[in-house]
Amino acid sequence: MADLEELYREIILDHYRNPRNRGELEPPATRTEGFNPLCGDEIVLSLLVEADRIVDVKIAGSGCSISQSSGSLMSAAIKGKTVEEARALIGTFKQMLSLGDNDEVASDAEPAPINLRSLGELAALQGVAKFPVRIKCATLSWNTLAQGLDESGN
Amino acid sequence: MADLEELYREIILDHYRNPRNRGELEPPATRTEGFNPLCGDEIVLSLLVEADRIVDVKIAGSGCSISQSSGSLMSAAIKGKTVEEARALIGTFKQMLSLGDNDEVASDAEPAPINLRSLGELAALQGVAKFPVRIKCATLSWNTLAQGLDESGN
Amino acid sequence: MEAVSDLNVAAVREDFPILQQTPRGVRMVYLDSGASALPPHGVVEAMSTYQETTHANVHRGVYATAERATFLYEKARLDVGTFVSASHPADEIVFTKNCTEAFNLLAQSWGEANLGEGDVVVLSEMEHHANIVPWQQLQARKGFTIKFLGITEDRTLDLSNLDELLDGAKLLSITATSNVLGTINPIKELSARAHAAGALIAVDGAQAVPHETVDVTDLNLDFLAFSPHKVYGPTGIGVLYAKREHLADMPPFLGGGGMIKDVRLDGFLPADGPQRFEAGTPPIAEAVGLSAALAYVSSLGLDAISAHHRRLTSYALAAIEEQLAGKVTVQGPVDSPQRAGVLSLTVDGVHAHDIAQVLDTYGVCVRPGHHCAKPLMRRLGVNATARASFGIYNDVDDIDTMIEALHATIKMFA
Amino acid sequence: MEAVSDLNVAAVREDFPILQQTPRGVRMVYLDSGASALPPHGVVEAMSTYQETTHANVHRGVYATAERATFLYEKARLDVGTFVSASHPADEIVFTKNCTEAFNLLAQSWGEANLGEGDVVVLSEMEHHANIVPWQQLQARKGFTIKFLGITEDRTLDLSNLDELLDGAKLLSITATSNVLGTINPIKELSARAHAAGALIAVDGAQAVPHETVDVTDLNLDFLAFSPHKVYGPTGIGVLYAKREHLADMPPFLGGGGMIKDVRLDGFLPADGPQRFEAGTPPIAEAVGLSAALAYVSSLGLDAISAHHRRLTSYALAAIEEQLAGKVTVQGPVDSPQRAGVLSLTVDGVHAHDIAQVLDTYGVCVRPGHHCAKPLMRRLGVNATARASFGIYNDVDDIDTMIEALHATIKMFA
Ligand SMILES: Cc1ncc(COP(=O)(O)O)c(C=O)c1O
Ligand SMILES: Cc1ncc(COP(=O)(O)O)c(C=O)c1O
Repeated sequence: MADLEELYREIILDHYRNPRNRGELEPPATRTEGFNPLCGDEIVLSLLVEADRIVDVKIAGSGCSISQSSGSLMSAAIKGKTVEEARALIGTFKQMLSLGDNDEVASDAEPAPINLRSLGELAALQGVAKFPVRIKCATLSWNTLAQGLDESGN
Repeated sequence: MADLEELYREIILDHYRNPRNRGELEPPATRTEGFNPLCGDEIVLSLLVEADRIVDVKIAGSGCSISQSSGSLMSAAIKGKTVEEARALIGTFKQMLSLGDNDEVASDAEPAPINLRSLGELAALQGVAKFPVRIKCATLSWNTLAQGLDESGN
Repeated sequence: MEAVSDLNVAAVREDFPILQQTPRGVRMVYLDSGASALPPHGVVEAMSTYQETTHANVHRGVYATAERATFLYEKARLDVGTFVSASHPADEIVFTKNCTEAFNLLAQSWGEANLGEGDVVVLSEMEHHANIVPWQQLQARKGFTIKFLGITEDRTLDLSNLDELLDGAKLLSITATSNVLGTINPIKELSARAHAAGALIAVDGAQAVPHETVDVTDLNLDFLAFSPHKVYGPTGIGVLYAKREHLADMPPFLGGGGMIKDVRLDGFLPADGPQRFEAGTPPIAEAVGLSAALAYVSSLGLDAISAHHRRLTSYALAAIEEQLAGKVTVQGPVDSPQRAGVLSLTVDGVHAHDIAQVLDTYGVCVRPGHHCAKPLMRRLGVNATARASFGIYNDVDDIDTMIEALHATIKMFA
Repeated sequence: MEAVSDLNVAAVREDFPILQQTPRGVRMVYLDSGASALPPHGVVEAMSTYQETTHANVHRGVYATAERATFLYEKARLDVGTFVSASHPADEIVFTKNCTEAFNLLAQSWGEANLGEGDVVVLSEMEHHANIVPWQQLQARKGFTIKFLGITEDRTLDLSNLDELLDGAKLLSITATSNVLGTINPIKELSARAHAAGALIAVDGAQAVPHETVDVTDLNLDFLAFSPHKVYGPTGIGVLYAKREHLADMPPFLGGGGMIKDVRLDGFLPADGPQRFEAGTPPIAEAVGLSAALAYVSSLGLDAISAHHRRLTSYALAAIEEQLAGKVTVQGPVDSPQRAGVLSLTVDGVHAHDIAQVLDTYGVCVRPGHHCAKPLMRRLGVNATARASFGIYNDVDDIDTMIEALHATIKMFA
């Protein structure tokens, strides 16, 4: 049960119950859908990027506490950030979950030290690393973000 | 090795080495091909039926001693017989190998006594019953005969 | 509640060493037999004995072990045919790799030959993807119409427009038991009505075959597909039953060795019978395991198994109603005797994934997700459910543990 | 003859309890590994341990055993990818039901998307039906051209018109090793020449993977198919390697659960990666067995295995030449180092079936027939051969027994 409490930290339950930046944006914002085909979770990410900066972001969709809180935490973390900063954050977040860029489990090599402080509230999702099956829930919104940035030509 | 000698009786080896009625007939004789897809054996059966009687028969093809000798023995046995007699012989032959009409292994029920004498030289093939895999070799020409009689409208 | 069932669960549990595992430090409560049943020791042993004493490729060898392997493989076909009461057990059973491949075979062979522009295939809204996607794939190529039987508010099949849907249809392909709702469909009636309308009927028996007697002759089914791994058998093998007269007319599906009479550089001649549909080396050890599984299930008796599942289901439904009413919703018929041991649960404000995660810490194995029935999930208006499904090794203690864990889940997310 | 090989055959034989069987009352001489290799105890045990401690369906459960089963299944993918040196082992291996299904997948997915009127696929006359029939089936629907590389009098590939055949071809699909002749084809050269001509190359590794290192990166293969049950693994599973960039563009093959992102009543969205091609419950226990088999083979070392097979082959060829010249014909290259441990024998006036039958009474297991290579049999002008194929557990005693039994066969039919 100790692990379970690490998984379901209070911050996570809070973001799950009260998701931030909920909704969709109108064009010219871009709209990207993400699926987790295994459990049916869905994310709809609206991104408004202006001059290389994410000026607005909204998240819709449905799914488990991990996927939804991760989306909510992400939206709060990237709003106002430059595209470059957001991309860097994707990397750091995945590193926290011991994942490589393509979501392969990172090699046994000593992981590069990550600056958990730089992740802020996102660090609450660290407990997910112990639940391999849930890692896909935590990364759904982040993979959707990467796709959204690619598709919007950023 | 005792079983092996029962399988390869002298009559069988003789018909294998010196097949009777070898060759093909010209039309109006009918020509029917039989395959044993598992081992690649092939039989080409030419039948000339006149007034419900098999007036001529030839066998071509290639295969193992059992399939070829069975074909040779069959050709000798059916030549001159009526279609009805030939059909009856197919049944008796299969019965000898403990097979039903569709080549399913006959039920455990007491087999109807068969008149081995009525089979003549064909009885030499009885040893095949002990070699389940070879039964298909022995029946190839007989199934081709049944098909040939069907196709020629007999 | 019914009288104590005939099944001696304590004795049955002895046959499943896996139930002695305690990966979470507590008694393992396996409530996921609907996804895959655990294999009893006898099945595992039949397979390993085969592998360690007999293994050889089938159909082409004359030596002793090849002869024996061929015999065992063909015996499995007979055993399966007999288990579902096929009229010609040796000629009507095709081994596939799973239930899903059986539907693909049906679509790509029977469907390829029989469906075209203007034709209609009727499915239902409660189908598993295995009985939807293959038809959609074929449709993209052949352009026939797919129609769906709906479901009613009480989560049974909506038969009100059945005749209308069947009018002019060539096939009704439908599940005997919903893997999400537990609904047991009236297959005998559907079969009669499909035939009356001139359609054939194909049945998805994945959830029914492990739970009740499925007699293809009595039900007059044209096709039946099911999954051995849900009937306490191994993975790596599936079953398609097809009436002999249909098989005879169906063109080949996968091509390769074993399914041909002859191959030339410019074409091939397909084999007859079930062989035509079994290209390449078949699942031999798996067929041996399947024989053992069906023998095991028969030894327990399908009537006793059905009664046992009914008893567990009633007990679970009553417990949920008593202790968790208003908090836990059962997605499916709640007071029908026509109900299998499959309980799809949703909890307001708690996602199925989270339910399953908390239940896991209690050793309770349930499956969260859409259960490969996304159209049904949309119809139910839910994103996912946590599904508990019963097997012969479950007892009321298992259900009590699940209920306890559900209480904890609700507390955690309240 | 070469130095004693690195393989300690006596020790290896200990790993195969099945070799202790004496169905004909004599030592079992298993010379049919080309049809299916025997599984070592470690493979059988890995599967039964999985079944008795871990079994669950993969990919959809969060509970402990489901997580572990999923891990083991995906680990098998990695193990296979690593075994053939794929650049992206997790993303380039698709599990099928056998090698044959791998070719059907290739034809019906890659071929469906890429081949049409005017296109050319090049095969060879020494292909197994698995690499012929699926192309003929697709051809009937799409109308491309199939061309065949011939074979020379010394039973190697006739490369004299290769460039001509490859001109404008989209794919060269060819076996690495003939399952009848034992001929080892120059895959690296073929790969380079196919690519130079703008074609892709697919390789049938069914006979090569058990015998030598097949490195898809070094060989620059686009596709590779093989059969685990010929690599000392279980039945019920097959392998298709495909370069990631090809897989990404290939449309789905079989439809159902597990291969979708979404399903609606009016269509579906396929999943990405290998998943897209794995509809339904996969062969889970079989994947576990495959991992164990590859680990076993790696522990012996493929170089040691190749050397062992070469030694046995030379010994057998020499013995036949010495004792049976003029009576027994070896259908295949007789004095090439580029030769695998597959000996197809014919005896004038004695059919292969009869050879195998007599050999069986000596405990010698060889396979008679066309070996699913009818076009090649026609080319060789024979109806069938009796094929002896070697494995890691064979030794020279096995070959001596075979030679003795061949003498007896000839005597019987002379
Ligand atoms: C060269 C070759 N290709 C393909 C196959 C087909 O393998 P499987 O029967 O496992 O599908 C075989 C084995 O029979 C083979 O030897
Ligand atoms: C109703 C139903 N149909 C089909 C299937 C597919 O079975 P398999 O995954 O064995 O192909 C399942 C199991 O997931 C099922 O529950």
